[in-house]
Amino acid sequence: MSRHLTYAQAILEATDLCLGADPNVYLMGLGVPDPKGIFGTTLGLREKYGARVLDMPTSENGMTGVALGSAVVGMRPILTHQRVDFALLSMEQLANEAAKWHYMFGGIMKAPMVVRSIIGRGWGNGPQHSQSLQAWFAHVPGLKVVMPATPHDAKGLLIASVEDDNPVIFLEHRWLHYISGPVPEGRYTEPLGVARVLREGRDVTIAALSYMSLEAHKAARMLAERDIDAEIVDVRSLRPFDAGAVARSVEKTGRLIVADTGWEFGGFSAEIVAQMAERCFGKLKAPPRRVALPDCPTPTSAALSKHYYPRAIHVARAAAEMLGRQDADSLFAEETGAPLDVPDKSFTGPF
Amino acid sequence: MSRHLTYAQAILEATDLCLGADPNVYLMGLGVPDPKGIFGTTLGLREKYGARVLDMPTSENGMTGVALGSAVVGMRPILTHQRVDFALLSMEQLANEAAKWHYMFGGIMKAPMVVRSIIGRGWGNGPQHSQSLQAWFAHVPGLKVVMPATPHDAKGLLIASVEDDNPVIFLEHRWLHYISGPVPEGRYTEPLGVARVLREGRDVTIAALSYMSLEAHKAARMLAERDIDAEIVDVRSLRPFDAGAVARSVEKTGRLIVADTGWEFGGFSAEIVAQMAERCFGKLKAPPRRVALPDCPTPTSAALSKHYYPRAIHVARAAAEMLGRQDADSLFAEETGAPLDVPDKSFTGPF
Amino acid sequence: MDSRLRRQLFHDTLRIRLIEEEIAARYGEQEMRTPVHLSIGQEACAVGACAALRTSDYAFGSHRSHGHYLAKGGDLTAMLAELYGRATGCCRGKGGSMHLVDLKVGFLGATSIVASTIPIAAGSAFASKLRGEDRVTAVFLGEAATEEGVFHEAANFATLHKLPLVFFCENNLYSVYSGLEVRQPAHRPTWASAKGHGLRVLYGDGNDLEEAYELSLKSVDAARAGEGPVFLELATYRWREHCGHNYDNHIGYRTEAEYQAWRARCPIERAQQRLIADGLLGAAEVDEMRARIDAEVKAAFEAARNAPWPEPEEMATQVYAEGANAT
Amino acid sequence: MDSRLRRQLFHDTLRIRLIEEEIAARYGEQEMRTPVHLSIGQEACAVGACAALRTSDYAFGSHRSHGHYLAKGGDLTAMLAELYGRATGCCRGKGGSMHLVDLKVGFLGATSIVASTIPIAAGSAFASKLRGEDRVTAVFLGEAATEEGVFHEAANFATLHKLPLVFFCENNLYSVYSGLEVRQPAHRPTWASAKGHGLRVLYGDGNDLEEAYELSLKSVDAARAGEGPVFLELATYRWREHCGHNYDNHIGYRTEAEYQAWRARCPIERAQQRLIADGLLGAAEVDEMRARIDAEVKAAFEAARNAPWPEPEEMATQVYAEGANAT
Ligand SMILES: Cc1ncc(C[n+]2csc(CCOP(=O)(O)OP(=O)(O)O)c2C)c(N)n1
Ligand SMILES: Cc1ncc(C[n+]2csc(CCOP(=O)(O)OP(=O)(O)O)c2C)c(N)n1
Ligand SMILES: [Mg+2]
Ligand SMILES: [Mg+2]
Repeated sequence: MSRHLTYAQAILEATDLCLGADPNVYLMGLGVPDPKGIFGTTLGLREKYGARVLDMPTSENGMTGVALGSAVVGMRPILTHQRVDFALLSMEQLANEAAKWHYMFGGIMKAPMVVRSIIGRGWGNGPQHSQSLQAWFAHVPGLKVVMPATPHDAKGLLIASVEDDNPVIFLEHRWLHYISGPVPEGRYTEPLGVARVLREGRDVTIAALSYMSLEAHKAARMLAERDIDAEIVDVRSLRPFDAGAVARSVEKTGRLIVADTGWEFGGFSAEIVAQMAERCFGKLKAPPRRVALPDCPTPTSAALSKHYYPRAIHVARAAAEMLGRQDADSLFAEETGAPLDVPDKSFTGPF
Repeated sequence: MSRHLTYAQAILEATDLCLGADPNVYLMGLGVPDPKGIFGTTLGLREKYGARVLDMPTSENGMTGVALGSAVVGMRPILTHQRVDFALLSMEQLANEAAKWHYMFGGIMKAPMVVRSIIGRGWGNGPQHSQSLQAWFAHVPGLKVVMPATPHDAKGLLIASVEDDNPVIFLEHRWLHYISGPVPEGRYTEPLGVARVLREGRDVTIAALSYMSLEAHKAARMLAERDIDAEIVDVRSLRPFDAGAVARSVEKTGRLIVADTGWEFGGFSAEIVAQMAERCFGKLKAPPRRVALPDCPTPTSAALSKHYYPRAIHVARAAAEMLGRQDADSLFAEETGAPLDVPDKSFTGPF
Repeated sequence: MDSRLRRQLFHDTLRIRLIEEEIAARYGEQEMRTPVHLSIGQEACAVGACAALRTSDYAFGSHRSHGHYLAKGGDLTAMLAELYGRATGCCRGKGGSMHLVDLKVGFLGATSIVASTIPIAAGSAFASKLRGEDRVTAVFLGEAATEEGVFHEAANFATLHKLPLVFFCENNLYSVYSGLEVRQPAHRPTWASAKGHGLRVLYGDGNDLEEAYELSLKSVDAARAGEGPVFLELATYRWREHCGHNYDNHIGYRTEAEYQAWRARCPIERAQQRLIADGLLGAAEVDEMRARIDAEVKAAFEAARNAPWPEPEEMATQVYAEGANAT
Repeated sequence: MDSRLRRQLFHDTLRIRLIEEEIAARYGEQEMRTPVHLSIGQEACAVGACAALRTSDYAFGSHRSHGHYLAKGGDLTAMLAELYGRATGCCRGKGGSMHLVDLKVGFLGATSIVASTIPIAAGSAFASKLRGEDRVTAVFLGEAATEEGVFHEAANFATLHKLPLVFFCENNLYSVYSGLEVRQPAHRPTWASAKGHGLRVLYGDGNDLEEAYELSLKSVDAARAGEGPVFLELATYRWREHCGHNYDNHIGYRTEAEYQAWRARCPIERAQQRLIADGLLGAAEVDEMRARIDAEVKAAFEAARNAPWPEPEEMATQVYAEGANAT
């Protein structure tokens, strides 16, 4: 029987293995060695690795430069942000410098660094603590961008990211930290740039990012009860993007829904839809659809945010509509009861 | 006969009118009052308006906050960046603060400010001085984003931007500053959020952004010689995006090419293609195509950058291919002679 | 110092304490679904600062700004309704605990990104300067905010233009669970990095209400007189956890002894003892004050909790301002 | 000071001058299609700094770094080929004038965004510290770079960790056409904002070659000895336009008189006069030096201009590193 870990534990284990394997790896971020250890993902590492595991001043841009400069001379830093919103301070270093360091010096230097950023939702995190900005990073050549959805991939992709010779943006959805799943022991990697078919199906392709893969799974179960057979492609890597994997699925099903954690407008979902419209033109049986955030900032009040975030039911409805089910709206009754701003009942805020 | 101004003069005139009309308007940016006056767009204004026209420290993030704070208490700042690449330092203030200020305080405050940023190309500006990052801004609800292509629109859209009660990102392509065109005297505005059909045609829609509208025009002339009748929609405003105008054209022509100054991957061209794939699904006769930047940073050497930037010929070829012309490649011979890293012969660098 | 003022300052400090204690008491009910950063232990800084400001002066806050908002005169019920996510909240439920605003008293906003309001406050001070208004802008920050580059950019600009701006820096030794020693050089006080920009610098005991007030007054007066921006650093201490309502001395980032030492320097107890010693306050009067505040707080909580939720449509409204000037 | 060293410093400074004069002479041909920022007038700062550094020490530059690159020992032909956009350029034509690199001599890169290499240099110094290497990192910056927040973030971090880092700040009074008076507070020297962070600060005359060297040596030695980072500010002046090869005193942002006053303090003429006065150099020897440098420069230009262009395919290569470690 395979061993189960939470997503947070998988990240911790991957980091531990990387620190243990290579003295050039180090881990830095606000609160990294503190008692909460970045939602548990860095606990105990300071004790084990000393100076290579460190806290830092509240200086996101500067510290990104520090990570880059150390990478240029051979270190392999992992930098953490507790919210991707804070990383906006460091876009100059990330997009102008790190992303281009290899290219603009004619390939003679490299910038192997990982920037872990947490994206999130719920509990009134509001407009400045819950953005999901993968579209920005994915737009920049020179960066790699991954968004693992399972504990298995979190570990395999983090190790691959640390071992990669390029700057990698590693985005963790806050609600995934709690999820448990099988995680092999020891070192293994998942390749950057390869999507994963999470569920095979005939009728509709759901290309999902990060946490939306879980909602897509729930949606697929709802759809299965209504004889709709959904295929789920967990995109995993936005840059490089495995367009081939999504296209193979779309060519089979003829239908595409993209489920993203970020804003729909100008989001990564647009790139997926555009590429499939270009590549699978003759094979599409219905207009593609996106299930993503509406065009407004995150409202804080739970009374508003419960209408903000798309869930399984929205994915399922979109699929049913696409397949011409007349009563898609009523097919999937609104869930009731449980609050929608927490991943499960054990979550009691405040973060 | 109508009066002609350059794009740079049109911006200067619009700014002058805004400063003259409203004592709350002020203009600030590196080099604004210097002898070059931001490529001529701010010349003479310091002398005319004194303290409301000012230089600033090299502190892009802080000064964006200053602009915002002054806007919150009723000023209407215009902030300039000589390259949009420098604005990356200010993404926190722009995307977290300015974009959300109205929303996150429940609509009781507003942030009327204009951020002019120059995007560019040519003369070895290279990886960090020639990016075209409209996709980032367009992704953020709360911002407005415009990219005028003509002197007429530069003036009308700048006045509208200054008078708008929201943060507006105003992107000027460096090569447009030289272009002349008819510009009415006095105050007039062009509405934010409305595209403009620059040329009517039956066979293919070219939705173009900023400077690419000019290249699209050249392409349309080349195509006309080969009996292909292109319609050009100058998108002008990315946020709000006038999807209706593009869709009306695509429904007529059945074919879509998007010509963008930015990277293709994850770019605004993807949003246009995605929306048209969703809205005009049954009307599209061929897979949509994008003519935009390849997936790499800007190389500096003219020997490389001449292959980097798409031009009229690439738009024309894409259209001919889309219309099934067998020999699209040879239909449009490569232009020869003139260097491709300057807008015209009068340009002698170094900026 | 005027004895009526001394009593007023004491009252205002006590009031903030009691309000935040009530938030703490109720936070476990999970009805305020927004991350709260309580200022319990630090209230004297807010009260001293705001007593030195006029209502017409502007103020900007940070993630930990209940106290600043209240001290500036912000509406209590509107704040609590905001914490409860209601339509009557000061941000109509869109902002939450870290986004407080009350235009009537010049509290122009708090935000949740460390240091982000600092340049914004410099912008409002710059507007006042351009307009020739007799108005000071105050910005509240924690000591960690001085580690952000944008603080320095704002400090340089404010000094350059001699802006009427006061930086009220509450140094509570911690940023979340991180002590100063991992963030700022040893033996270099936080204020020194402000002084480097040519700012006028003052510092003192933020747990001494009257000292906090006197230093604040000096700072605000200097800024108002056109002498340029002032950086006032006040030493203080947060009693409860960084975010949330619990005590957390047991988790290991600070010692119980350190907490107890600061606890013994409670700004409210110290002020009360002094007022009593000076014969300006009696125990019965304090009880009466407390009772009046308790009643106000109870009523405000009641009103906030009974207020209506925002309508679902409101989620997508107010993304853009659509005023006379909107296009 | 050792007389061989004094002659060497003079030679190196003269060499940079002659190289940049030749760039200026040829820039109008429009074959170097990349914005150039000449350091003519400021060369002594670069030479003084790099003479104090070892080849194994690291250095990072800015937009104006021809001189820094050359002083650190960077390959001349590779730099010129880069300006000409050739495949043999130090960045294979991808970078241009503002992106110089020569790993063999520890010049790890210059970039075109003001202040951006400062935290990167702090990162390389941090790596040296983590690894226990005996290595100093130098970063070259203009005075305007201290207005960027990231300079302060790096300064704080470097002081906190006592990094072996030297900030070489060339204060040439201008940022493009903007004088100091619109960017930094009057009566507050640029170095003061560094001192605020607890950095050790030194300053002096950047047009005095020997002084520049002595101060650089003091700075580098202190950083190497583990005393922490040092900020060295050198007063100097750019002779030609900010970007490009022309003189531009007539356009109005500075006076001809100011220029002439600085011109009279030419670092090369001053050094030469002193060496001659001290009997360490003769006029004939200077001529000989010039002739040798001229020949070298001519040959390097020849080689650069005859070098092949990069192949079109190279546009899209090297976006990602594909080494042993690449996925
Ligand atoms: C730019 C940014 N980085 C990190 C955070 C996470 N964060 C929230 S509050 C806080 C502590 C700030 O400490 P300080 O400024 O001293 O204020 P205090 O909480 O002590 O009142 C941090 C790091 C943030 N909100 N914004
Ligand atoms: C972040 C950023 N803002 C603005 C610019 C435009 N710019 C290029 S060089 C320069 C002047 C910088 O002045 P200083 O640092 O004093 O160096 P100097 O040119 O005087 O050597 C400026 C503002 C830039 N490259 N990067
Ligand atoms: Mg603190
Ligand atoms: Mg300078």
